[in-house]
Amino acid sequence: MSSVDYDAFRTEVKAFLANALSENLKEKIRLGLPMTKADHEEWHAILNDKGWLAVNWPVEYGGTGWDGMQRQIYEIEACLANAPRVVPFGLAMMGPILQKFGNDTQKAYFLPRILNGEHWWCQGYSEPGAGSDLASLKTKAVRDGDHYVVNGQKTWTTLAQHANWIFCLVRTDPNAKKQEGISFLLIDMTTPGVEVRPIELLDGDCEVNEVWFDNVRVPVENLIGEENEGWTYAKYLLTHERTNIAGVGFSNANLIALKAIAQKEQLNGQPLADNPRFAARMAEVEIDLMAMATTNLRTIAKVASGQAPGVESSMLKIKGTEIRQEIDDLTRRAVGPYAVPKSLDALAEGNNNEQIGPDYAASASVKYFNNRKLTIFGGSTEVQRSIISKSVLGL
Amino acid sequence: MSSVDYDAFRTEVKAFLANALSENLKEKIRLGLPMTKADHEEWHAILNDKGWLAVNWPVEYGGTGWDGMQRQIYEIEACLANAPRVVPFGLAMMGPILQKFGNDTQKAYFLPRILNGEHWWCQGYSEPGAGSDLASLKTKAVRDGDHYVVNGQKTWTTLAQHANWIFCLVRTDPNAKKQEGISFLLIDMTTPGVEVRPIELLDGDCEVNEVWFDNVRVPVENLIGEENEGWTYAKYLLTHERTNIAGVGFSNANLIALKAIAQKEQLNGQPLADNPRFAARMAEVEIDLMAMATTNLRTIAKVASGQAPGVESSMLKIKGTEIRQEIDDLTRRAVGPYAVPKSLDALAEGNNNEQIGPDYAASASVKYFNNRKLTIFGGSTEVQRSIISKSVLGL
Amino acid sequence: MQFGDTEDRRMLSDMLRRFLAENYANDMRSKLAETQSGFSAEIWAGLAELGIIGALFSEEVGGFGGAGFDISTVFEELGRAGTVEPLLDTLYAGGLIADLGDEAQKELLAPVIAGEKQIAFAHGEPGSRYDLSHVETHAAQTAAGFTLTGAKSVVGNGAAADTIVVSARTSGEVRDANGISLFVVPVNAKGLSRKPYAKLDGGNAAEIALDGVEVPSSALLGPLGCAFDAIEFRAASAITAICAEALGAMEQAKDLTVEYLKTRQQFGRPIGKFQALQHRMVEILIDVEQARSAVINAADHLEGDRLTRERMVSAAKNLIGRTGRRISEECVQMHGGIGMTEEYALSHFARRLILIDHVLGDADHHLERFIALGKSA
Amino acid sequence: MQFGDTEDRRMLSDMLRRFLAENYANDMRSKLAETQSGFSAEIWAGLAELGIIGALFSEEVGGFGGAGFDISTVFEELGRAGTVEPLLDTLYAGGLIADLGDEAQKELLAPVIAGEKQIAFAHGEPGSRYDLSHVETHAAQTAAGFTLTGAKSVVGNGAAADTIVVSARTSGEVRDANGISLFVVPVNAKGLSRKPYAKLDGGNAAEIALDGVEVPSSALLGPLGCAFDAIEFRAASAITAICAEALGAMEQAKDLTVEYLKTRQQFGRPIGKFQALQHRMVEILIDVEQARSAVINAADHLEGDRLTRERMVSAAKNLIGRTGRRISEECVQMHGGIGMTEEYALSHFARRLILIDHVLGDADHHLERFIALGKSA
Repeated sequence: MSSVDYDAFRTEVKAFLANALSENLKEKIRLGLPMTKADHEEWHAILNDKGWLAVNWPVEYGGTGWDGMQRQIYEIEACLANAPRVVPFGLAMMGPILQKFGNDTQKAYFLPRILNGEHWWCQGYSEPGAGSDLASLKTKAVRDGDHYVVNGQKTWTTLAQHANWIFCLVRTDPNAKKQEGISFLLIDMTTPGVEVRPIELLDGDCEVNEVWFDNVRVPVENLIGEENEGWTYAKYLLTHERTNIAGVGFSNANLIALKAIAQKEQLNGQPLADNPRFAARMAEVEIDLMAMATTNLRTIAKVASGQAPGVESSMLKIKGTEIRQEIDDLTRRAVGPYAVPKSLDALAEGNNNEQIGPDYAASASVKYFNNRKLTIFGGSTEVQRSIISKSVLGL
Repeated sequence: MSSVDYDAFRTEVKAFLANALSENLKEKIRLGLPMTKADHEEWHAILNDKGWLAVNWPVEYGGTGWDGMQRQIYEIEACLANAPRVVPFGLAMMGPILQKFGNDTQKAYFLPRILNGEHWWCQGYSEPGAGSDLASLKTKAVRDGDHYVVNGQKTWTTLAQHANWIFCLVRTDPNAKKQEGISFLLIDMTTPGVEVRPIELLDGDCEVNEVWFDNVRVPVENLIGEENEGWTYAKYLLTHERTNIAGVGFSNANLIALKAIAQKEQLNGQPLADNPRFAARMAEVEIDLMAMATTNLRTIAKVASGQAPGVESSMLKIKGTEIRQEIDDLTRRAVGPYAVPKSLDALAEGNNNEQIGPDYAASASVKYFNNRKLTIFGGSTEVQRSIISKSVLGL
Repeated sequence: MQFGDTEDRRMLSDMLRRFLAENYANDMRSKLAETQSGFSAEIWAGLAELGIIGALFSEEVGGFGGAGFDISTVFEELGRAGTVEPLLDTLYAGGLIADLGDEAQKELLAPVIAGEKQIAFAHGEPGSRYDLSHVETHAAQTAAGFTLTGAKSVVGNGAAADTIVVSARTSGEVRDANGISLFVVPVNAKGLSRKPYAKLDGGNAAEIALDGVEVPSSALLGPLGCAFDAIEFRAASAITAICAEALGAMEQAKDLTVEYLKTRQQFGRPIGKFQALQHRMVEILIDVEQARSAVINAADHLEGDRLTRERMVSAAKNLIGRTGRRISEECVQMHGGIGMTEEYALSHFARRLILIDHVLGDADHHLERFIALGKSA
Repeated sequence: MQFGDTEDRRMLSDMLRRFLAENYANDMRSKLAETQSGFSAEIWAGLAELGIIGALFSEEVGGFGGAGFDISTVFEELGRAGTVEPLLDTLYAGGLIADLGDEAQKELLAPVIAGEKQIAFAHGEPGSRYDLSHVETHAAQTAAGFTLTGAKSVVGNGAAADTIVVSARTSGEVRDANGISLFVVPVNAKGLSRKPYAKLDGGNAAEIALDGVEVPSSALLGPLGCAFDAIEFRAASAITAICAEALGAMEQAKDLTVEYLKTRQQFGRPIGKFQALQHRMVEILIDVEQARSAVINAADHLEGDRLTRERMVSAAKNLIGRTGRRISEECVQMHGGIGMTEEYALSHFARRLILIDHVLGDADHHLERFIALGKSA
């Protein structure tokens, strides 16, 4: 790992980002405006051209082959530059699973299409009755000749409205207990019987969806690995080092943005940033973030030395989302009365309302509300605590 | 309740306290010095002469007959005047239980002796293996003629070193489950076989003890109520309105003392009280206390109107001890480096060491450490939470 | 030790609770959010008819209440039902007219109490944050009256109001308490323009530009340059009201969450059987009881001396801000994803509890104010 | 990304851990508390023999270490074992002599490193709280040297020290950074009197009165009036050390608590099976890992540029102060009564974690310092 010149790498990343990002994308991210499908696709294509789309894939599959430190540097710089996040479902989730558990045909077919954008993936794990508890997974797949017939419902499916493929956990053995009898199936969402229904969240945003399956016929070739072994593959992502679970890049960029807002907001004729209590809160979260960035690097170093992480992921998820939410909370508080207007609509494309209050205030509340999900989705804080309690503490 | 002139009552209380308290007692309480047995006895005798020792006993038994508001007023004024607390085991615990469940002989014999100080009571509930969990109570009492023979061990017995009587929960039916098969027994601690051993706590203080019973013969007349029904009587104190469970008087007086310390301590040439963050912490706890004082009065009003409290006691215990600990914590923090010396010893009677640092600093750490017990003893915060969860929330 | 709990108020509360339970459905709010006013005209008429608007005003101006506990009683129920109707703005603006108005101005209140007219108080400005004395908007005296120039921001009910009480400076520096005057201005006054919008938690507001708005001398509400005390007092009423509303919202959020914990199954049993969630739920319960006491303290002292009143009011707003956030976040977290969905009622209460902290001063503002008031005690 | 974890340091750490595990029993601490020095002469000699004191100093002055990670490695183990020996004071006072001393003064360090002599740094004063530049003690220049007058408070190891480094002002105002000088003073100097006492968490300290103490010119340590930078740097070393010690204490407190949760039975099962306690235990684990990273950050930058070093050091002391309190209180609470008893080891760690916040600046002090340093960045 020590052979890489990280300073030179950082310079290269900065230069690329300064060049590659359009004003439109940067401005949307800065203001917290919703990204369209075209926005995402534009950015993915730029990264793919540069060869930087798949930061955690090995070079042989078209990835960057970066080490952990490089990934952290890239992540921090990309967030600071207001680059859009890379949609993780194909790149950070489906890709690694295919690389680890897919057969050669699957790898050859799917991996390039993740990179070139032909396939947009979404994740079908959660169900209305089974959030953290996969034992009660109900969506079932019944073998019928060389197809599975899938019936059931997934929920909390992020960005399913843009996706044309979904990777699903489905029950193939109805008699098996707990996490057994579950298979990992790839489903073309253009197949008849697949329906996507949006869920409106408390921030007014529609990022998540329900996905319904009504007698959807899926070729058996789309099974990953062995039938009834799906949980093993899904679990791999939980213990395998996940890109960016700590969210150091987001927190770092958001904290810098918060500090700028606190300089602009006035309190009794002084910048809010000089209010001792507000300054103290910003400083405490900065101190927590400085420590967590090092915890993140320690974990990366551990993985690089060949040890499996595991529980570190859970700890970084808990602390990382806590820090992100704290920064979002302070940002909401910083904008004062301008947290109240539903003002993001006014700024959005194709809407010619004028802006209400300072532009940085527009997304403050919405982002705060939206990011309450950080401690719920992707394995809630409570679930992570139980994992750690069991595996590290032995309780 | 509305017939009482509370302002006049407050004036009377203030006048009495100003007169009755010796300089020695006031100074000891102010400095947080340990109270001797003689100190306690002195104060109890003064109160008993005035007829104000048993604040929550009815007049017929020699109590004040005060209503809840009067008790809160008295409590606040007594704490402000640096009066010692009344040792609760006889007056607040044994007394009410005797009045409710004792037979006439027991009442006639024991109640006057609580008031005149002949009997000093302590409480024998906890055991090494049974803190919050009385089902595993092991101290046993076996009937032998007109005596019970008691064997076992109690622990966390506060001020047992001064006591000559102990009220105990003992197992009389070894086959009964859970909280059944337990009896409520009064034991003369001068009986052969009773031994008291001090437990040193992390503040260096020796307030709590182990009490050992080795074939201790207790006359059957000393049984309260029915055999095997002891838990019913003990439980009564938990649901019955307890004096001072919210600790409004302590918190109020301690907060005022804290504010005075924060005025004296200097930070960068300014009083610590003017440091915005320290001032904010003091203000937040004051606000919490103002609300809790009203919650306390609401509970008192509810009881006065004939409703049983119950869960309110648990809520007041949780919040009240949290507030007291927060004030203790701020006081410790306020004194800065002078929290470190073991300086209370230097101030204690018969010790001619000079004082180290300002006198208000001497007890700050010790009090902080000692009062960690507030959320542990008398039904820990965790136990109270479980009680509330079950009884109010139905979870 | 009545804590304002009289027979009359119990009846008022029962009546209002019943009315809202019968007429206020959760899906109504999202429909209302699409309208210009953001609230329901039918509900408004119903509230007027029940005397709820009147309960906020004294008999002297045609109401039948107006005391601190009347206000807290009404708003607790509004909060419990999650209403988005502009009663807060009506209380705030209407209270100023009631306190300072001459006979002619007070007549404006009759149609307000009857539910026929809408009013608002335009006081906050782009740079004022939560400071009540920060007024840059300027009123220049003319032969015929005054000319108002300035900008007002996040004016609650500003989009729906027919009449707006506007604060403007007639003397002094930007953050002086002295020199602030009030004016009663019809929304169609020349030079007054509005940018209306919806609030994230329902109802409407507006940015208001005053570009040389000419008003007659009769528009002046109360004595020239001396409006601050009245504004402070009515802010205290409004804060008491919004704290009581928050209390109601907390109770509702708590009840929804307890219910959810009892019914939602995971790992083969209701999640309410998990001790970690039980203990957190108890903390919420304790927070709610603390909030209730804080509201009682504020309501109880609303008619008392200024210093005690303001300390109690700032104490309440601080405590409600802190506990409101905790309850909002914890209830959503304990629900999981469902707690974030628009169609489930909790999301409204969670949002409302957070945004209440952004109205009439947040927890930080009122803590600093409480400290400052303590020094002048 | 080595995080200071070299083969040599791993050996040092293993050796020290083994030595303390074999020689440091919990009941020893309460016996030591009765002695004048409050610590064990045997352990001290053992530490010297193992080279632990030497590990805190560079080779130049006769040690074999002295880098940030050497210090953190040693102190983490001291913290884990709950030692009360005065290594912190030795590092602080000895470091100043190493950095500023002339050849003659540096010779004082050999018997210190060999464990034969005790030193202390008398810097804090009754009014200084945590401010390093607050020095009222005055040094008047005389023909033969200097006359020191003033009072020093809570001088760690002040009761046991043979030699004391004393800070005194030779120019400037009370809280000026400029004008502070250091002097090496033997404890038997005329006019120096000590009030020795035990510390609540073990070891000794003293109040020191300087009543016209005459010292020769050769007592001056470093250049006249310019000691502040060296004090700040050595305070940074000492803070890194005490943070690492806190980390070790946290680990021990955590391990004791996990063990207790596994063995203590209540309601028919180990209390570690109760989810509410499990989840709180996990928060402790996360706090410990955050503390570990903060210590690494401080140690890693101890030899770096001043601004980054001081920011990292203040960040660490703040984070350690916050998490130390939480861990101390939570571990005691989860133990219940037993956690408060003197005979059970946890009580020592709980007390130490709290009182560490009162040494070399508490969490508040360092947070404000971190903010101020950020402005000058």
